[in-house]
Amino acid sequence: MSLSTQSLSPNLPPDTQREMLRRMLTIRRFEERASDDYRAGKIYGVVHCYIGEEAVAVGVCSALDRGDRIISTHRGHGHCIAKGADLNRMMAELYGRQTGYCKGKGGSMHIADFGIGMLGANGIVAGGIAIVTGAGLAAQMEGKGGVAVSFFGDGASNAGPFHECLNIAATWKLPMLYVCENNMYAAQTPAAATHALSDVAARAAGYGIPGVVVDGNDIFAVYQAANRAVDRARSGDGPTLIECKTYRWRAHTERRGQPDLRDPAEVEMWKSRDPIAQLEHQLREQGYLDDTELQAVERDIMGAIEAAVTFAEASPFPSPEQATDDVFAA
Amino acid sequence: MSLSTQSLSPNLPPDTQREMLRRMLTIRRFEERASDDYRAGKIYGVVHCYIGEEAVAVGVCSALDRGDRIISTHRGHGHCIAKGADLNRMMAELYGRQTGYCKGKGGSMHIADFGIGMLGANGIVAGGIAIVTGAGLAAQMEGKGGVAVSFFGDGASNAGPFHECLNIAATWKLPMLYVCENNMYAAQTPAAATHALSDVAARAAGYGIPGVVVDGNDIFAVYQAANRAVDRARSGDGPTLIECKTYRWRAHTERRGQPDLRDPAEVEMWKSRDPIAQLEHQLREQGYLDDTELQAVERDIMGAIEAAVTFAEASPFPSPEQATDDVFAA
Amino acid sequence: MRELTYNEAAVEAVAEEMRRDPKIFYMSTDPIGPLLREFGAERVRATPITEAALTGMAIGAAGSGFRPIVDWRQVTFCFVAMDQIVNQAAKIHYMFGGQVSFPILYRAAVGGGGQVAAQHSQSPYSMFMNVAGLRMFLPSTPHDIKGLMKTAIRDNNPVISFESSRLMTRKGPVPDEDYTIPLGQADIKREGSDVTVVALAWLVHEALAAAEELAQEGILVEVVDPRTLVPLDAQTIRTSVQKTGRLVIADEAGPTAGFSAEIAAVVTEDGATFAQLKAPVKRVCALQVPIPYSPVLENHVFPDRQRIITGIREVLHGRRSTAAA
Amino acid sequence: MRELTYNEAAVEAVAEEMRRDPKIFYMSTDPIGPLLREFGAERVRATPITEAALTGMAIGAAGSGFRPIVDWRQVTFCFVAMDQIVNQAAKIHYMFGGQVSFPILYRAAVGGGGQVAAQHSQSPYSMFMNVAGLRMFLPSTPHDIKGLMKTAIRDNNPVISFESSRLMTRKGPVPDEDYTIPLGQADIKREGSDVTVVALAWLVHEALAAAEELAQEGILVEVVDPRTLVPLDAQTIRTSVQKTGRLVIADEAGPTAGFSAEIAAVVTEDGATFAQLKAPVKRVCALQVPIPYSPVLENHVFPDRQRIITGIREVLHGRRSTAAA
Ligand SMILES: Cc1ncc(C[n+]2csc(CCOP(=O)(O)OP(=O)(O)O)c2C)c(N)n1
Ligand SMILES: Cc1ncc(C[n+]2csc(CCOP(=O)(O)OP(=O)(O)O)c2C)c(N)n1
Ligand SMILES: [Mg+2]
Ligand SMILES: [Mg+2]
Repeated sequence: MSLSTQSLSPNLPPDTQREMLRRMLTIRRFEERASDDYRAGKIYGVVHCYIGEEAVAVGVCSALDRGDRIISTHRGHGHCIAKGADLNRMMAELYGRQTGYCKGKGGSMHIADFGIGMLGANGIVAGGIAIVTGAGLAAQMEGKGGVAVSFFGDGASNAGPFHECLNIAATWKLPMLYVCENNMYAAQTPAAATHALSDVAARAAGYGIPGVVVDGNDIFAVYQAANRAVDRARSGDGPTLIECKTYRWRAHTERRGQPDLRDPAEVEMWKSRDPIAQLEHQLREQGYLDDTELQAVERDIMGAIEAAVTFAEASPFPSPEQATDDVFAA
Repeated sequence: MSLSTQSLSPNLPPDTQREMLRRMLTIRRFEERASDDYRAGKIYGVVHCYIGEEAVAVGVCSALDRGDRIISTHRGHGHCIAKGADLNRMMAELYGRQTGYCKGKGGSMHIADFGIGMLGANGIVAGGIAIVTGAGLAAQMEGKGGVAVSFFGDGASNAGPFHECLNIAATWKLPMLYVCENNMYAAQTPAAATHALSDVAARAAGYGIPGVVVDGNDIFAVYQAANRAVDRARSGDGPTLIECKTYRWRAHTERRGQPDLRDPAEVEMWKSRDPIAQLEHQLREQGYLDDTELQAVERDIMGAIEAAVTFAEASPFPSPEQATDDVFAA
Repeated sequence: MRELTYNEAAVEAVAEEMRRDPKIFYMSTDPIGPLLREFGAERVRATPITEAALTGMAIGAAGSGFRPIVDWRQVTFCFVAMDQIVNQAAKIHYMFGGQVSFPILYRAAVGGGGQVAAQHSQSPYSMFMNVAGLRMFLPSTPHDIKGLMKTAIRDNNPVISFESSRLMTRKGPVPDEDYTIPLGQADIKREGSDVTVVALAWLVHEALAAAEELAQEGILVEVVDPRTLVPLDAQTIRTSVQKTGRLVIADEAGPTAGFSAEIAAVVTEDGATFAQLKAPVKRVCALQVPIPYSPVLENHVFPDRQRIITGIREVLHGRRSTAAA
Repeated sequence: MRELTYNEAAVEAVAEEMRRDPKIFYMSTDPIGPLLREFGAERVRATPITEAALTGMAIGAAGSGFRPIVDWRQVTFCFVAMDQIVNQAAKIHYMFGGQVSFPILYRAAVGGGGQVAAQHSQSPYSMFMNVAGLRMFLPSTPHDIKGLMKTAIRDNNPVISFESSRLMTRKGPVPDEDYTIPLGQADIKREGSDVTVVALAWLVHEALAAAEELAQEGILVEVVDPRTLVPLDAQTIRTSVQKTGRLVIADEAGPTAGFSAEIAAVVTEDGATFAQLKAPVKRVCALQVPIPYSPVLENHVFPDRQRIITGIREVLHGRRSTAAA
């Protein structure tokens, strides 16, 4: 297991770095809006926000090609946006509309876009790990250099499929990244109470694969680790386990009355390590970003989100009878 | 991970060492008889023989007290006998009789004797690991210094429950031994084809617990590793993973026509490393055993097995209606 | 009598039993606050998200003299533990010849209506009914859940407590004194002579509302709540149908090979009951589809009082049944 | 016509389809020799004993353009994969709004009679029937298994091939030419006018033997083999019962909330069929117990031709039904 420490911006074109910022900001603004609309009763069921963890999804997905495949968790918006999902169809799905990614059948916990290699959010903890490992196997069999990425939480890392899949991927040298988003909690339960060791990455040793711990709030650290792992995967050397230490800012879900037993000081400490503010700061330092540009980006994003809401609201609900469509494929 | 190499007999009284030999020999002779009787149609279903691996069960169980609990696999006779099960009731169970351990309901794959802390053979690969981990939790809550032992194969070590339980046991410091019987095959599939690393014990590092590789054909090596792990468990320091490298001499099951794709030279090599012959040799070298004594032991064992068969044959089959008993406890 | 919610009644049952018997302990990925505060982290354990391990550990602990409770929380999370449920918990007493008992309570919330989509809206109790060796119940009131849960905790077998998500915050009278309700005893929630509605959980209340509405037309509906799924009180159901001659089964689950099918079979395979049956049986169930997210879709999938009324009218007119919905 | 065993016919179906379509690959903890030799270790993969992972990996590979086959071998081993079956494979097409299809074949041997005790003697297909989103079949002959399996492999959904352990080595005619059998089409294995026996797998043969025996008394038994469990050919079953007026259901599984209950419901909820029903339906099933090891116990648990005959006589005399056994 090796430890990547905080890195300065790598050799990335300024445009790429600004695009990273834009994606992270899009995730944040999208979810701020989604949670408002959830509380307003326009979005149903349950919504899990990714806010605070944006550097993980964007850092990893920035190292991927469009043809590469990822899978997400119950906390899926960030991965969708990072992989390039359409905000309109995302918002329409949250609004339960026919034009949503899942025609209103999935909601927040099940947004998928196979067209861009986003194999879906998944409501079962660790439920996606095997699925995306199958996508990794497919990539290997296709022989076109594709890779597949499993995002999962610290909570999921204790579940059986994590172990089963790491072993298979290591044994078959599948082109996989296993990206643990260690936000230190599984719902209310602190990781320290459920993990024998504080580093999930330590488990990589048991399968003879690299296990890397990175600062998940430092997008360049995440990006560099992902990039190395992607190179390794594309070269046929097999999977890498990347553990991103990060934190969720909001409660486990947006449900009203949802308890949040975490120490407010801890939450504040992590907010002071905002991955977006950090990147913004770095971009400014390098002269890649100024107030005007930032405002333009913010305006763009807010416009896109407004447009997504408008699209969603203008879209029809499915007709009741469509409930019986899509049980089986033709 | 530390490697225990072949050890000479530790500070064990000669009687204890002879008892180890007796137990190993009992397992072997019992199974030789069981497989004969299986082929003769007196034993039904499926029988998996432990022959060649006797030093593991006996070495580990020699480090346990009667109140300690173990769980077994589909290959269960060895663990039963090592923990002190009654041969009569074992044989009667194989014969499908009312006097068997399970009243004829279980057969070879399900012999259990909770009275001596033998929590059962189990037909599902890795199916017993969680159960016995619960016994370890019970032992911890009882606070009387009891330990619990999970026996499982190299095949089982890839399954989810192995990982889930190791993590829980390590986190809760449960008084557990996880004993992997690495006989290099899961049915026809070589471990090399299904394990990223050759040592299962390497996985212990991921949970911050000791992982020990021992020569599973050297009963003293097994015993010493088990003893250390039992001490650790009883002191409240938590679990140990012990991997015993060993080999099964016979086909995966006794079923006629059962393929055995292993290299005959490999089988012969391992037969030359017979754990029983090795212990016999060591006992002779130390002057703890001579031909007369060995013949007496053999006679004893054969007598006990003959008696068990007689007992089984004299026992009635269950009545058909007993099929509906024992679905629920009173 | 004081009123408690369904959920409070369940937690009270657990707490009372835990006070009574120190061998009881509780495992869950997210512990219930009041239980944790009263009994501490040793007896109310926050666990990793490893339902398979917890389900199996309960078996081992039960076989070692404890009386574990495992809270799967949503039933959907127990599918990762299905091997431990089907192959171990259900069979271990039997396959070991009854040599030791395994007192375990498993808890699982079931049902839909929360717009949480297919994975989180399930009512799969029928799958468990099909497995020999498991007892299970699904109550409709705070009173029933408390009494049944206490019985289940004292039972020496694995018992599954299925609990209706839709009813969690619904209030009802719960006696102050200690009481239990035996497993296997149906409850006639309303008497009537024209048609029997066998309903579960939330649909008991929908059936009662349907009965109330139809009473205004002079149609007398008997509402039977089986409460326990295994063992099933077939006799009470059969007796009711012998009286009314007509049967509607209302279930929030889909029909196929489900509870509703079992009730249909239990009634139509019994000569005395079959002899009295005046119309085809009618299943009023969820559509046989995964549960969709969008409220307009979700509402279409689930049965409700209106569909029960339609079903009742159908069997009253002896009309030919169409789909299972 | 040449004869193949049930097992040979199944393997031939797989091999023919694998020759036809390079996107098909096969995963199993112990590969089938002939397949491995013909297609090599890349397409016929020996895997770790991790049915959960394999079941899920098939989903991901299918969603990425492949057509995986996962051989669970004994159905009992798939319970460790139940989350991937129930929560993922069954729902993923639906909950993602049908945006991509998941062509997967899962294979599972079911049934008892081998004295391998509770864990290894299971017939839990009814549990899977209860899950919306899965197709599944359970054939009784080499001809049927080959035709159905080829259809299933070409289907763009997860399909479970349940295969009878008792029939593996049983021979039957199999055409040389390529053919398929559609899912959802029952087969009348013997025509008769006095009583309908709906039977599955091995019990089709027992039912035919029973029919043969009763024919000597002039009792004409119609034996209907549904073959596919989902989608169920309810129409063929209902038409048969409309003709005979009497129904016996023979299933190697226990009755509770099972296939047999579903058939009872499908028949008795249909007005036209119910109108013709002259006697209570009769389930001839395994006893609702885990399967015991000892042959004398095991034989007592399973239904056979004698119990089918007893069941037929019972419905012929309209006698009152007792237990499900
Ligand atoms: C198998 C299973 N058990 C329990 C749950 C309920 N649940 C939903 S999210 C969650 C916590 C997940 O924690 P983690 O994996 O760390 O992800 P995070 O929410 O922190 O992103 C739990 C317990 C579930 N969805 N699936
Ligand atoms: C979950 C599951 N999958 C498959 C099987 C079939 N099976 C029985 S024993 C066995 C091999 C087990 O290998 P290992 O764990 O190494 O134990 P060994 O037989 O070598 O002692 C397999 C695959 C099973 N019993 N359970
Ligand atoms: Mg977390
Ligand atoms: Mg092995």
